Amino acid sequence: MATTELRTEEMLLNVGPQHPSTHGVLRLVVKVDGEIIREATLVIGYLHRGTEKLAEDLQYTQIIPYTDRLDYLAAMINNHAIVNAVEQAMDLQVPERAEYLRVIVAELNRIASHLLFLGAYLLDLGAMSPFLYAFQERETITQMFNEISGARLTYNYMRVGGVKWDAPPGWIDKVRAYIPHFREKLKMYHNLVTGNEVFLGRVKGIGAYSQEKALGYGLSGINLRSTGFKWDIRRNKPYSIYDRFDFDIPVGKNGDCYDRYICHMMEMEESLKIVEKAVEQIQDGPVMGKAPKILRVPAGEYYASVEGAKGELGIYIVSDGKDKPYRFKLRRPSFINLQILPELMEGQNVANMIAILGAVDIVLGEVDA
Amino acid sequence: MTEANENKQTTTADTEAAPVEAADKPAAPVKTAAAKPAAAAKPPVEESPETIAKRAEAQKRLDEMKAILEDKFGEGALEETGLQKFQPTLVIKPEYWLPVVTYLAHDESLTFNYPECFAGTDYPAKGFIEVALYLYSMSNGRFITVKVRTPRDNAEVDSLCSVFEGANWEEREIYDLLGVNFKGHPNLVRIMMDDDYKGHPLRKDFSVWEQQ
Amino acid sequence: MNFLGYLITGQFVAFFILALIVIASAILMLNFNKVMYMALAIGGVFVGVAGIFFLLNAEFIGIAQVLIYAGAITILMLFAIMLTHEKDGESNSKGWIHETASFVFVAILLAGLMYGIRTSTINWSPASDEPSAWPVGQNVEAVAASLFQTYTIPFEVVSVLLIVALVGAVVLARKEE
Amino acid sequence: MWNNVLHWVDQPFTSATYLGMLLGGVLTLAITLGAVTYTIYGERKIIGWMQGRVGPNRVGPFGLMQSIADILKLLIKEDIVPAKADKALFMIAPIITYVPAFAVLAVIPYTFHHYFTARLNIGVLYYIALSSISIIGIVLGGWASNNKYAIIGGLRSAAQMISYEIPLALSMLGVVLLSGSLDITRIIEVQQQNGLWNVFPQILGFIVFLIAATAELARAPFDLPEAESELVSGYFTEYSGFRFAFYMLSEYVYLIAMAGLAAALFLGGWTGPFGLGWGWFWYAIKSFLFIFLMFWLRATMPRARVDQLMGFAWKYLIPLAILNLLISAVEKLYWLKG
Repeated sequence: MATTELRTEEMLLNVGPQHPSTHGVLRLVVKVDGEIIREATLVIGYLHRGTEKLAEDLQYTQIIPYTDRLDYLAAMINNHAIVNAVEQAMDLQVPERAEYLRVIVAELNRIASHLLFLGAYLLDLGAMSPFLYAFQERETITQMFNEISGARLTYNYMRVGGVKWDAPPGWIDKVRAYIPHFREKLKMYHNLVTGNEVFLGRVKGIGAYSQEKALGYGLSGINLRSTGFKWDIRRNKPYSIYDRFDFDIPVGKNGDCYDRYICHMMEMEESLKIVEKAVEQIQDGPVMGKAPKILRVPAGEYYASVEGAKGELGIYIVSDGKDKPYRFKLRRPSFINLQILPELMEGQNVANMIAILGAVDIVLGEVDA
Repeated sequence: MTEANENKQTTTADTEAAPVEAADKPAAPVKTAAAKPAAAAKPPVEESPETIAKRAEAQKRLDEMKAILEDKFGEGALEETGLQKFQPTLVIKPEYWLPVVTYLAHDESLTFNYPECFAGTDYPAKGFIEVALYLYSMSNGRFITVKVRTPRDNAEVDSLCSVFEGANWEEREIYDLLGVNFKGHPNLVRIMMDDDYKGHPLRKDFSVWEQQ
Repeated sequence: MNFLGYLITGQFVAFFILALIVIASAILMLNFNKVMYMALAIGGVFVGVAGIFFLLNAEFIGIAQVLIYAGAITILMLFAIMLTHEKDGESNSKGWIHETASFVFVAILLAGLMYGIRTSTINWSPASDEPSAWPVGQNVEAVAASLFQTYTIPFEVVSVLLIVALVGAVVLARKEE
Repeated sequence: MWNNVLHWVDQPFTSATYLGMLLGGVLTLAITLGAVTYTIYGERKIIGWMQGRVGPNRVGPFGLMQSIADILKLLIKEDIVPAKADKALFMIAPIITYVPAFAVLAVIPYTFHHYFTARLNIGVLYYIALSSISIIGIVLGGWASNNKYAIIGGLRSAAQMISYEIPLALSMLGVVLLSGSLDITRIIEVQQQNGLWNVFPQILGFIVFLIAATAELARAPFDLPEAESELVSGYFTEYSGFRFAFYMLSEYVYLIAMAGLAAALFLGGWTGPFGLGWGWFWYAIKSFLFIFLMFWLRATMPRARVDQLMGFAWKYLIPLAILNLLISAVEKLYWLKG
C-alpha cells in the first residue's frame, strides 16, 4: 500500500432524460467522484418542437396557441407576452377591461406557477405534503381559468387587441373570494416549510452566485432577484397597466436556493396584492379593441418582453409587413437561466444537485421551445 | 438580384425577399417618422407628441452611442445605424464585433452588462445572416441593439462567450438552427437538434422534405 | 427419539445443520472465483459459528460474533471490494503437483488431529455435567464481571490502545489527501 | 399436549414441540404479514388524510383490500433480472435482508407469556446484531443490480445504518443500565415493578432512540437510501415482483419490530394503565403510536442531506447518548435503585 495510490474511481452518471427530478426531459451527464460532482453537462432539446420555425408560417393570432405550449405552467403570461409584443409593434390600443382581465389572469397564473414550484421543489427535497397542498390551491386557479377560457392548461385566452372572452358572471367575485383564502394558505405554507430546520439545512447557502455572474449569464426573474438585484420587467419596463399597481419586488440577499425559494413565496403575496387591486378597479366595458381582422405588423424589428413566471419572457419579431412574422424569436427565460447550472453544480454532491436544479425553476417546454 | 440567386426557395420566401429589402434598407440612414411610410399609411398619421418625444430621445441616444463608438474604433467599425421603433440599433462590422461588445460591456460609463436577447435571422435575399444582440445597461437604464452580419455561406462570427457567459447556449442555438460558426466558442455543438442532424432549420431555404 | 444410539434433540439437529453451514460456506469460499461471493461465503461461516456458540449457551459470544464478524467485518469487506476495482476471472488453476501436495498435507493434518483427539486424556463429556462457575444464562454478567472486576486495568489499557490506533488510522488516511 | 404446543420453547423435544415450532413459525409469519399489510394500508390512509386526500378506497370496503391486491400483484409479476446484473447475488440479496428482519421478531415480547417468541437473556443485543446483517443484503442488492443509482443507494444505506446503529445502541444502554438486564422481558418487568415507564427517567435516551430509529429504519426525513428525487429508488431500483416485495416487507417488518422495541424499552411494554389486563392490546397501542409518529414525520419533513445526516449522528446523537448514559448511572445510584 505504500506506493499504490488509493483513488476512487470517477463514475459517469446519466441523470435523465427520464428521472423523477429533472422536471421533464432534461438530461444531466454528471461525472461523480463518490457523490461529489466533478463536472456536469446539460443535454437539452428532447422537447424541441421548432416553435420559432413554425411561427414563420403562421399568422400572429395563430401563434398564440403555440406560446401556450412553451411554459405550459404559465400559459396566460405567454399569451400576454405575444399579444403585448404585437400590440406594441402595431401601436394598438387595448380596452381597459381587457387589460384588467389580462393582469388578473396573468397574476393568478404566476401564483399557480409558483405554487407548482413550491410543491415540486419540496418534492425534490423529499417532502411529499406541500406538493399536494400546493396542487389543491392550484386546482382552484385552474378551475377559474377553465371558466374564463375553457381550458385548464393551454388557455389560448388573449387576442391581439383584447381578450377572447369576457369573464363569466360571478367570476370576478370568485377571484375576490380567493384572495383572503389564499393568504391563509400562504401562512400555512410558511408554517409548514419555511421554518423547517431540515429544509433550511438543505437550501441555505446552496447554489449561491453573485450579481455579476447572474447578469453575465443574462439571468432574469427570480434567479436574478435572488442575488439582491431589483429587476422586474413589470416595474422597470412597464407594460400593460402594471404601472397602476403598487407592489413590492422581493429580492434575496445571497443568491442561494433559500433566497430563490423565499422570493417565490413572497412574489405570490405581491401577485395577490395586484389581483386584489385589479378586481377592485375593474370596470365594465368591451374586452376586444379595434384590431384589424388580419394583423399586419409594420415592417421592422421589435422586441418586447413581459415578466414571465420564470423570468423575462421576450419576443423578438422581424416583420416584413405581412401577416406572418419573418423571424419570430423567443427569449425563453428557462433556457437562459438553465445555463448557469453546470457551474453551480461543480463540487456539490448529488443531493445538492437536485436542490439547485429545482430552485432554478425551469420548464422544459420553454427550454426547448 | 434576389430572384436569380434564390431560386430554390419556396414561393413565400421569394415574395418575402423584396419587402425585407424595404424593411431593412431604410434602417441605413435614420428611421425617423418620415421614414415609416408603410406603417404610417394605414392609420392616418396621428403621431402623438409622446411618440415623437420618445423617438427623439432614442435618436439622441443613438447619435450618442454612434459618436462614442466611432470615437473609439474609428469610422470603419459601424456598418449601419438606425432606429427600430424606439430601439437604437447599430450594425457592427464583423471584425469589430468582439472588441465593440467587449467595450460596451466593460466600459465604466457604458456598462451594457446584461445580454437581454440574442437572435439570428437569415436574409437569403441579401445574402447574409444577421445576429442581433439586445444589450441592457442595468446601471444607467439604457438599451441598445448591436448587430453583426455575416455571409450566408461560410457564416462566421466571433464568439461572445468571453464577454457574457450567457452567450454560450444562445450561440449554440444560433449555430444549430442557423448555421453560424462562432469562432472561439468553447463547445460549439448542436443544442436542440440531434448531433447527426443535417441542415439548419431556421434558414429560409431549409426544407423538411429535403432533409429526409 | 433415538437414532443410532444418540438421543435426537433439537440441539443435536441444530448442531448438524450449523456444522453443515459452516463447512459448506468454508468450502464455497475457497472455491468461488469472485471476491464478492467469497466475502458472502465467509459471512455464512461467521453466522454458523455464532449459531454454535448459541448451542453452547454462550449467547454473548454468539451475539458478539454476529455483531462484529457477520455484521461489521463482512460489510467492511464488501465495501472494500466495491470501492476498489475488482479483478474478475483470475483463474487459480494451479498445477497437479500443487493439488496433490495440498491434498496430502490436509490428509496428514486430519489424521494427526484425529489421533490427538482419540488419545487425549481430557474429559470431553458435556460441560453441563460439571457445576460451572456461572449459572447458565448468566454469561453476560460473567463477561462483565471478569472485564470490569478482575481485569479492569488491562481492559482499560486495551481500550486506550484501540483508540490510539483509531486516531492514528484517521491521521494516516488524511495525510494522503 | 396443548401445553406442549404453546410452550414449545421450554419443553423437551417431542412431536408436539415440532408441531409447536412449525405452527409458531407459520403463525408468526402470517400475523406479521397481516400486520405489514395493514401497516401499509394505514400509512397510505393516514398520510392521505394528512395531505387532504382519500387514500386507497377502491378495493374492498374503504380500500381495505388494497394492500392485499398490491401484494398479489407483486407476487404474480415477472421476476426480472437485469441482463448485466450478477444473477446469483441479485436473487439472493432480498432474502439475506428479509431473514434477519423476520428473526428479530423472535425477541419482541408481544405478550408476557411469550407465545411463539423467545425470552432471550440478551434480547436487546440480539436485536442490534441481527438487524446489522440485513445491511449485507441491501449492499449486495445494490451492487448486484449493476446500476449506478442502486450502488449509490446501497452504499448510502450501509453507511447510514452502520453509523446510526451506534447512537441507537447507546440510547438503549441507559435503559439496560436502569433495569440491570439485557432481557427485554425483564426490562418490562422492572418498569412494572417501579410503576414508572422508562420514558420519564430516560427522556433524553428516548429522544435519541427515536431519531436513531428513524434513521435506522431509513424513513423520512432520513430516507436517503431510497431518495426518489436523487437516486430513483436507491438500492432496489432494479427490483420487481416478489424480490421487491421482500425488500418492502423487511422494511415494514423492521418498522413493526422497532415499534415493539420502543414500546418495550421505553413505554412499559404490555403494562396497561391502572393494572388493566389485555397486555397485547396495550402493546399494540404503544407500537402503533411509534408507527404513527413515523408516518407523521414522513408527511411533514423534507429529506436531510447525506453529509448532514452523518454529521448529525456523530456530532449530536452520540454525545447526547453518552450523556444520557451518565445520567442513567446517576439515576440508578440515587433514584431507581430497583
